[in-house]
Order: sequence, then C-alpha cells, then structure tokens
Amino acid sequence: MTPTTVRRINWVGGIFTVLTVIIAVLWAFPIYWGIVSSLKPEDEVVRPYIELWPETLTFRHYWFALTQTQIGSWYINSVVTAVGVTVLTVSTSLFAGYAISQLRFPGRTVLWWLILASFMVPTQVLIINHFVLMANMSLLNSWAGIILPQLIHPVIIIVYKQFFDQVPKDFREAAAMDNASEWNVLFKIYIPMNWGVTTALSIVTFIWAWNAFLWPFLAVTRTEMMTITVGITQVYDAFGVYYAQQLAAAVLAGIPVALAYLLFQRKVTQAITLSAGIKG
Amino acid sequence: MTPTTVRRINWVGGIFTVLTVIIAVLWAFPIYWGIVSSLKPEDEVVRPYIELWPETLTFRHYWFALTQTQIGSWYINSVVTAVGVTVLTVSTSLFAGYAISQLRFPGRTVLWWLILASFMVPTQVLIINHFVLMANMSLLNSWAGIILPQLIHPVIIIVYKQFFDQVPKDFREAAAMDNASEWNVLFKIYIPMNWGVTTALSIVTFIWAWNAFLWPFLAVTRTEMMTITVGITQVYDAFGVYYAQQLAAAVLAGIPVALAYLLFQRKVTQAITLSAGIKG
Amino acid sequence: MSEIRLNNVSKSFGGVQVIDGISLEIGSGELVVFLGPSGSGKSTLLRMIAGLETIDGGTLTIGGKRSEHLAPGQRDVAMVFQNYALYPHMSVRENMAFGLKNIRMATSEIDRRVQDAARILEMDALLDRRPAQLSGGQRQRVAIGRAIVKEPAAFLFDEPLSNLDAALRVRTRVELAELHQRMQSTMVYVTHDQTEAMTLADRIVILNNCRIEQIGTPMDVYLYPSSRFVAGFVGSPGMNFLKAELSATDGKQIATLGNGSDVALSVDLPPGAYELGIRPEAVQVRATPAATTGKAAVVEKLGDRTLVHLHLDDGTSLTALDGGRSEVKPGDIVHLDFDISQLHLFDSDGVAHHAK
Amino acid sequence: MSEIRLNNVSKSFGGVQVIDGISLEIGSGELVVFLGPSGSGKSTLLRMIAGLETIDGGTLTIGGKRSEHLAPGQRDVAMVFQNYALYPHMSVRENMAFGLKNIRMATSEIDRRVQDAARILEMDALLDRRPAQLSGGQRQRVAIGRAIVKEPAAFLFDEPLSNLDAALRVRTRVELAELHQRMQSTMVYVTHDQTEAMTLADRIVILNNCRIEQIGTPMDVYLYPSSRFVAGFVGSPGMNFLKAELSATDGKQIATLGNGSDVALSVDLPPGAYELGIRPEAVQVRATPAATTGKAAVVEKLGDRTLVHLHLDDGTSLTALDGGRSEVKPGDIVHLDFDISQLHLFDSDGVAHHAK
Repeated sequence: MTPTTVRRINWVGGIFTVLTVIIAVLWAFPIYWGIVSSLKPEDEVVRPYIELWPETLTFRHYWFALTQTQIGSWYINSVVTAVGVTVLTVSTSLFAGYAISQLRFPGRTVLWWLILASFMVPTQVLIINHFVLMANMSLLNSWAGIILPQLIHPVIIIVYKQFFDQVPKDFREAAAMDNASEWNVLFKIYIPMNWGVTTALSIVTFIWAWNAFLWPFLAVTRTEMMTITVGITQVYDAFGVYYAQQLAAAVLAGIPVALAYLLFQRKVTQAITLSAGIKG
Repeated sequence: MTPTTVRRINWVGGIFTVLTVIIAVLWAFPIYWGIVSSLKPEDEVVRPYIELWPETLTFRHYWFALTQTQIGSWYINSVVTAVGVTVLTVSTSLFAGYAISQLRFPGRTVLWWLILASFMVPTQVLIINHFVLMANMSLLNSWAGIILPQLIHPVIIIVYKQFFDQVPKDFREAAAMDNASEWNVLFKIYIPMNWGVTTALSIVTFIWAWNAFLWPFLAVTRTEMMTITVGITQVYDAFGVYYAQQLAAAVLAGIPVALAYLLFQRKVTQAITLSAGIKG
Repeated sequence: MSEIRLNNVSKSFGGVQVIDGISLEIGSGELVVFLGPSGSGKSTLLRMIAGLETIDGGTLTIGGKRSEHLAPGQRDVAMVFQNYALYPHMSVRENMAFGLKNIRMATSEIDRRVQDAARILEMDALLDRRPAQLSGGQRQRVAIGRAIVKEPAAFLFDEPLSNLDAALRVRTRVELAELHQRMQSTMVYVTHDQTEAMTLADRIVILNNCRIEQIGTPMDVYLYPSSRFVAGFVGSPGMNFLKAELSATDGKQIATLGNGSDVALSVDLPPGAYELGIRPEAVQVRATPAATTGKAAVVEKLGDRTLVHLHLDDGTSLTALDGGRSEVKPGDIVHLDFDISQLHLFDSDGVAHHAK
Repeated sequence: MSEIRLNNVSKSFGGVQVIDGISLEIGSGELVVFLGPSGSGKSTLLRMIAGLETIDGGTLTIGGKRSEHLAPGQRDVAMVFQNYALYPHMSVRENMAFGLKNIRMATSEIDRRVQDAARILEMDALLDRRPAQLSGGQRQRVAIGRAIVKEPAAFLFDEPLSNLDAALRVRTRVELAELHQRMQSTMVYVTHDQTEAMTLADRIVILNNCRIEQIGTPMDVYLYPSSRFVAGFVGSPGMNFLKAELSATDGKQIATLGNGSDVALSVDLPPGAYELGIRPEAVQVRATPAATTGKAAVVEKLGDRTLVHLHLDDGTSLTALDGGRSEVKPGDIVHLDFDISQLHLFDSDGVAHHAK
C-alpha cells in the first residue's frame, strides 16, 4: 500500500525548477562571497565590482584576528553567556509552558496573552529599557548583564505549551489513576515524552544566544568582556575599516555554530523545523 | 461527553501560581516602565533608582517627536518598506514552499537543506555582505536597499511547506481525477485551503518588517530616508541623549503595530502560534 | 466486597445536566456494560466512577467505601483507556510497574505482580519492549495488564476494542469474556457497540440522553426492550418498525399495517395508532401466500444467512432474515409471515408493549 | 462499452513487486469488489486503474480504449476516495462542478448534471453547504455525486464506507446496492470488509500477497473457497479449522479429528494429514449424543443467533452457531454434529478440496 503519487514533471515543473535554482544561487551567494572576500587582500575587496575569486589568496586576516585581538576572551564570554542563556531560558520556559498548558490557576489566560503579546513589543523599546535597568543595577560589562535581558524567549514557552497540549489527556488521566503526583507527571511523563523538543530547543537557543549581537553590543563596552560577535566588530576599530579582516573574524565567529550544525545536524534541523511549526 | 479532567490545584499548583505571577510581573514591567518614563521629565528618568510613577506628568516628549522630527517621512518609509517586504516575501515563499512540498524536481532536497541551513548563518556575516553588495549596487539610502536584504525569511517557506505537506494527498489526487492543471491545484486548492496561513504570515511579516532595526539602520544614512524604528534613534542626535524623548518616540513607533495587534487580534495570535508551531 | 453502588449521582458541565440522578448497583464479580450512542453520558458515568470527573451530587460506594471525594488513585479501581495510554518512553514492564512504584510498593512484590499478570495475559516475551514495538492487540493486552497488577476492586473499560480491526475485535471480545470468567472480578465496560454489549455483559445498562433507558440481561434487553429507543439500538440488523392501527374485532386484536394487511396479536392496549416492531428473524419468507407480500429491493447474502430488504405496497421498508442459501432475488415479490410471539407495539411516547 | 480489461499488469515500488502480472476482465455494468487484507495490493490495483499509480508492465483498457499511459483525468473513470477528499473551501455544488469546469464544459450542462446527481442522491437541499456543515453520511453522498456528474465509464470506490459508524455503514451499503441496480454502471470497489464484499459484489476478486487468490460470485467464494486463505478470510464468524487425519476404510473415507472422533466424508484425496474446515453454521449443537462432544467456553448471545465457542477434549477450539434462544451455558458439555455436505479439506499447500 506504499503510496507514490504520479507526479508529472511537466513544463510547470520545469519553470519551478529554473526558478528554484535561481533562488538557491541567490541564497548561497552571500555566504560564498563572504568566505572568498575574507581570503582577499583588503584592496581587492573594496573594488567597485564583484570578483568571484581572489586574485591574490591570503590568510593574513585570519592570522591577524587570531593573534592581534582578544579572540580567546571573546570565545569564553560567548560560551558562558550562550550556555547561561540556554540553560536558564529552556528550564524556565519548560515550567512556564507546563503550567500554562496543564494547570488551571487564576491568571492563567492573562499570563498566556502576555506571553503572546510580548512578541509584539518593538525590540528597541525593550533594549532601551534593558539598558537603563541594567545600568541602574550596575550589571553592564558583566556576564549577568549580557545574560539576563536575553532570557525573554516567549517562542520557547509557546513551543513547550504546544507540545504539552498535544500530549493526549489520556496520559495525564492514566497517571492520575496511577497515583502519580504533579511532579511525577511532569518529570516522569511529560518531559521524557518530549525529550526531542528539549534537545532541539536547547540547541537552537544556544545558536541564537551565540549569534546575538545587538544587546551584547550595547551592554558591553570593555573589550575583554565582549562576546565574539561583538568583538569581531572591534577588529576594525584599531586600524580603521577593513572589510576583509572583519569577514575573516566573522567566519571565525561562525565556526562553533557551523560545527554544532555539522555535529547535531539532525537535531538542529529538527529544532528549526520545530520552531517553524513542523513536528519532529 | 465534554471532557473536563479533574485538575487538582494542590500545593504544587500553588507554587506554580506564585512563580508565574512573578514571571508575569517581570515580563510586563519593562513595557509599563517604558511608557511611564516617556511621561516623565528628563531629569526624573536618569535618577539612579526606580520610580513607578512620574512626580511630574509631561507630554512634551511626544510633542517634540511629532513636531521637531521628520516622523511623517519615517512613517511613509516604514509603510512602503514593510508592505514591500511583506508582499514580496510571502508571495515568493508561497511558490517556493509549494514547489518543495509538492513537486519532484532535481535539486529539491539540496534546496530544502539550503533553506534550513540559511537559519544558521550568523546575522553579522550576512549584514556585512549585504552592506557591501548594496553599496556596490548603489542601493543604500533607497527603499529597494532597505527591502531587498530583508526578503530572506526561510521560516515562511518552511511554514508554507509544512502546511502544504499537511494537505492530505487525497486532495491532490482528487484534483488529478478532476483534470486540474498544476496551476489550478495551487491556486484553486492549496492556496484557498490555506488562506488562514497566508493572512497570518502576512501580518506577522509586516510586524517583523516594521520592527526591523539593524539593517535599516545600516542601509540608511540620510534622515529623510529612515524608517521610523531608525528615525527614533535619531531623536537624541540633535540634542544629546534624552531617554524620555527616545521612549516617547519608541511608543509612537509602536502604535501602528499595537493598532494592527488590536484590529487583527485573533489573526495575529494565530500567526504567532503558527510560526511557533501551533496550528491555527 | 467489591461491588459498586451509585446513589442518585448527578453531574453538569457548564449548566448542562449530563448525568441526572442515576442510581445503580453493580454486584461483586459482575460484568456490567454501559451501552449507548455517543453523547448518552455512558463515558461520563464511567469517568465519574474512576474519579476523572467530579461527582456533583449523590454518593458513590466502591467495595463498601464512600469514594466520591477520593482522588482517582485512591478509589481502588483500574481503568483501561480507549487509546490504551501506554507511556511510550517506558517498557511494558515499566508501564505496568509505574502505578505500583508511585505507592512505594516493595520491588519484589511489584516484580511478582508483573510476572503474574504477564503470565495470565501470555505476554512474558513482551515485557522489555516499548509500546511502539507492539501490535494493536498486544498494546490492548498491556493496558489490561497494567490494570491487573493493581489488583483493584473493579476494572473500568472505556471502549477498549474500538481501536482494533474487525477480526481482532471479535477475537479479543472472546478473550475478554474468558478473562472475566477466570478472574471473576467486577468490571464496568463502556461501549457504543451493541454486539459487544450483548456478548460480554452479565447485565446491560442502556443510556440515552443522560439517563438510563433500561437495565437487564442481554436477552432481556433484546427480547423485551422497554422502549422504542432500546428496540432500535439493540440488535443488528435492526428491528423493523411499521406504522400500525390497532383495533379489536370479535374480542380478537388486529393490527392493520400501512399496506392493508392484518396481523392478529394479543396485547392489553386500547385501539389506536402504534408502531409495530418486529425483528428481521421474526419475518419469515414463504413460498406460498402468507400474511402479506413485499417486493425485494436489495438482497444481501452474508453466507450463513441472507438479509432481504423489502418494500411493502405502501412503500414501507422491511428487512427479513432468510437462510444462507436463500433464493430471493432483487425484484422478486415474496410472501411474508410474522412470528406473532415476537411482536412489539410502541405507543406515541415510545413505551414498549410486548405481544403475549 | 464500459468494460475494464487488465492484461498482465504489474507494478513494483523500489524493487519490490507489489502487483505481479494480474489479468482481469470487468464486464460493463458489473460491480466487482477487490477484497483482501491490508498490504494485499487491492488499493494499488484500483489506483493503477485510476491512473494514480503508474503501470509498470501490461495493458489497461477502459471502455475499449488503451489507457495505461493516460493521465488520471483522461481515463473516463471517477473515483470516490476513502476520506471523500471534498474540497473544504468549496460548496457542494462547486465540489461537484470543479472537474467539469476544468474541461471547460458549458455552464448550463454543468448545472443540469449537478441537479440530476443531486436528485438521484436526494441531496438538493445540501448543494450550497460546505463539506464541514455535512454529516459523515452526507459527505459520502457528495463524494459519490462528484463522481456521478462526470458520467464516467466506470466508478472506482476506495473503501468508501470505512469512515462511517457501524449503523450508518449498514444503511449506506444498502443504498449503494440500490444505486448500482438503478444506474447499471461499471463499478470497482475496494474493501477489506468481507461483509461489504459479500453483500455488494456481483463478483469478488480476493487478493492476497499481491496476487489473485480467487475470483467468483459471493456465494461461490463462501461455499467453495479455493484456498485456506479465502476460507479463513470470508465469512464472519470465521470458518473452523481442525487438524484431521484422512483414511479409507471399507471404501469409505474417514477424517479422524484430534480428539479421536471420526467424521465420514466423500472426497477424492489420498490418505494423510489435512486441515478440516467447517463453518460455524454447519456445526450443529445437539441435545443427544452425536459425532463428537466439546465443552462450551464462551457463549455469545447475539440475539437472533448464538455463537458457542467450544474446546474439544484435545484443546482444539471450535465455534458453533446456535439459535437466538440457545440454552448452552459456559462450562456445559455439548454434543456436536457436522453437516458433512459443508466440509472442506485443505492440504499442506493450502489448496481446498470440497466434500461432495
């Protein structure tokens, strides 16, 4: 009964093919071009036309980034803050998602609307507020200052709520018949039944946190406290604007994410599709 | 047969309640505080402690934003670019999602992976590239320059693919028995069956585009070409840093989104839950 | 010692009464089936016994213990869910042990009970598998095993066969009957399938519109339905209903059908309009002229018997049961006799009166 | 003029042969049922006729026209899908008109056909509703209507009743039979439900493991199954299978059962080990000593008849069919006779031999 529909690749399919190949090229080009540019001497990069391959191949921008900058400290700062954001966000979201999905308590609906509404707040409003708040709390230029304002990820609560909602209520009732306490229901039934979601959300949160730019950029002014994504923008401060050098640093900053991607390829795909509404 | 489970609000539920109320307050507070601060005189805002209500209530920051800035042009720029981004993104994503979901063509899998992978590219790499590209194409300080780099929203393609995947293949087969062409299948069956998704994605894309900051900030240097989100950051340029004035401008910038939110409340919620993986 | 007593229990959802003062006694060791269409309240009633729905009024006694305010886990009942609700991340063994671990039972006792249940249900080999590795029938068995290990006062089954295919359903039905004979435990079983109810029940409780229509043994309910609803709901193929005018001539009672045929019968009823109910097996197809005639529209050969769907002259539909090798063909005019001992009359309120 | 001819058609999915050289002729106006368990290839075969699956080898002729390379819409067949596949955003009228609009038929002709189909199916009042506003039975009717308006050479039904509840399924089955009698059109009907096949088919094609096991009228297939598979698949309750040792004494043939009882029968077979097949209705429960005895384990009262599940001395299971008011109780020792005209013997290859 294996179903395979007869799908005719007719001329309509042909047009789609051509279109999609064009889109694919447009998509992949910036990445390719970024890497190629980082291997060009600075004067080649700023030429006012597009060259697909360096005339002179050079690795000195990489050498510069690795030896002349505080890239080591930046990596550590990025790892600490990204892991902190991931652990705190996922664990609190898990509880919040469970409470909203499964418990009936006063204010539940209001809380849910608040979480949905927090999507709608323009980032700048929050950022300015966060800045003033963090300044008042003297947390600028600290790990806590980078981490705290990044903990608001309503999407993770929503995904958890969604997945907990989808657990058939039979399981909850079977657990009630089985004398399970609320903690047992959460830790023995709901979380294990949704391990995949937790792993996937953790990976994607880590990647988000690693790539975060705007807030770390505002929250940190001391070079040694910068995360890698902020640090790489400092590469030009000392010597003026050098695109190729910046691109080399950006490639270096992206390496852990690329590695994570290659290592957890299936989980990452699952995470992306998850947060895009595709069940794993 | 209406099922209502007996959900005991025991002490565990109590703890959750307290926790969630705390979280709710933490969440709502920045928004409240932002609005309140915009109604304070500048010297009250910068006091190094937190005041929940202005000593002196003033609307002059709003008056200033409306009369002393180019907020009218900024609104127009925001509307044009947000609408442009929305229409172009949704329509191309719709085709791409349909092709990937329903057609079998060479390179389909590669394209799909590319779209998933494009989630993983650090924003900075793209932003720098985009900047150089747009500069080379002389599109900085133009609507096209603001719109084009914002058209990459893989999540919308993914959501469309997801929804088209979920259309039972019976409909495709029924349409084949009904002599429908590929265009008919798309425009008469798949799109109408997913109107809700299209509306919801359009609204959410519009809000994203309206709230976009980083790229418009880089792409535009001439004050009259700025979008409102960028424009409001210029409020302080002329007169030094005034937090309350900035907040007032931010509140003004947020009004259309807030209005859209109130008008299309159900659709917006649907859109958010959609892109978070909750089916409408 | 493990009987269940419901005394005037009621429940409403958002102002709508869904269970309206039901009283019922289920004897120790008895298998009682709640039968009714969807929306009749049968599942709600079961869930009220289980503790998964609150009881708004009345009392519930399980094994002599007042239970309406107890949590589900404390009522000494075990439930088999329609979708089995086996925890997918636990092995069969862990699924069965979960409830016992939660009450901190000794591991050795848990092991003993799991082994015993596995032996009874012949699933020793499955203990270390995950639910996903089991067939539908095996899952069903594990769900029963999870109930058995609790050694409860009563078992509650919520449409346990509805997810199995037809052939497996028939087989599992027989297995359940054997299991009940062996274990002699109190069981409450909810279904909308009248065949399951007929074949499994010691007594059937027929529910309709949130109230009890009839309580009785399967054959009581089949032969002496208390109302038109019960008569129509129980039995497959369903009972035939014909418009009839009752009159008395010479001290004999006559029901005149829509096509003018007369059927003599004996009931204590005033003359007037009634509905005449007769089961297909009491409508006999004859080769020679008989009580009335009809035209065969559709003939369904089931192998061991044949269903003849007929139209009388006035258009009334009627189904007759004939032998497996029936010669009737669509379009034939056939003669029909009625077994007058199996006639029922229903008055305008739907109340049944049975022919003597 | 609208017959369907399959000549040696075959199909494979990823190297696995799923249809292996099937030849079949479906006459004009005939209702042929493809019956088989899931995975037997019955749906694939239907979809190959429809054009929804490619045909890898062999030829397909529909109404005299070679069709194996035509697109589904060009084969002059209409299909009723299992889940109906009604376009949810279109009204019933638009659903029915969609296929006609796509071939640019004149609006007046479309209207006429939709009206005609609505009249035939008695759903004039539903034309402006959306599918979501219809009941399951009504949707099913619309799906049939969408097929009728195309006035196709043949109708293809893919398990059309499987989404209806039991009572509605029985009723719709009769309606489908009436529709076929009225329209006299060629119909191919796929099901895994042997009752549907028995009651609807002019001929049944029984598929198993991607090949045809038997083709015949329902009663042929029921009374003279060609193989053990067919014997076990058709009929409910299913045929009993007993181990038997065939021997010849004094020119008479005797089958000795596992419990030592002898059954005399007449077949042209060499002595040896066989499986004896006998349907429950051919096993008669007697009050007086008879061919053999068994112990009743489970007694299922269906109302009009009773299924007695028995165990013989040697543990063999056996089901007998008794009357609705059977007196047999679980645990009773009962006497059994076999109707020797309804005995079948199956050899080790599963081939059937029927008693004379």
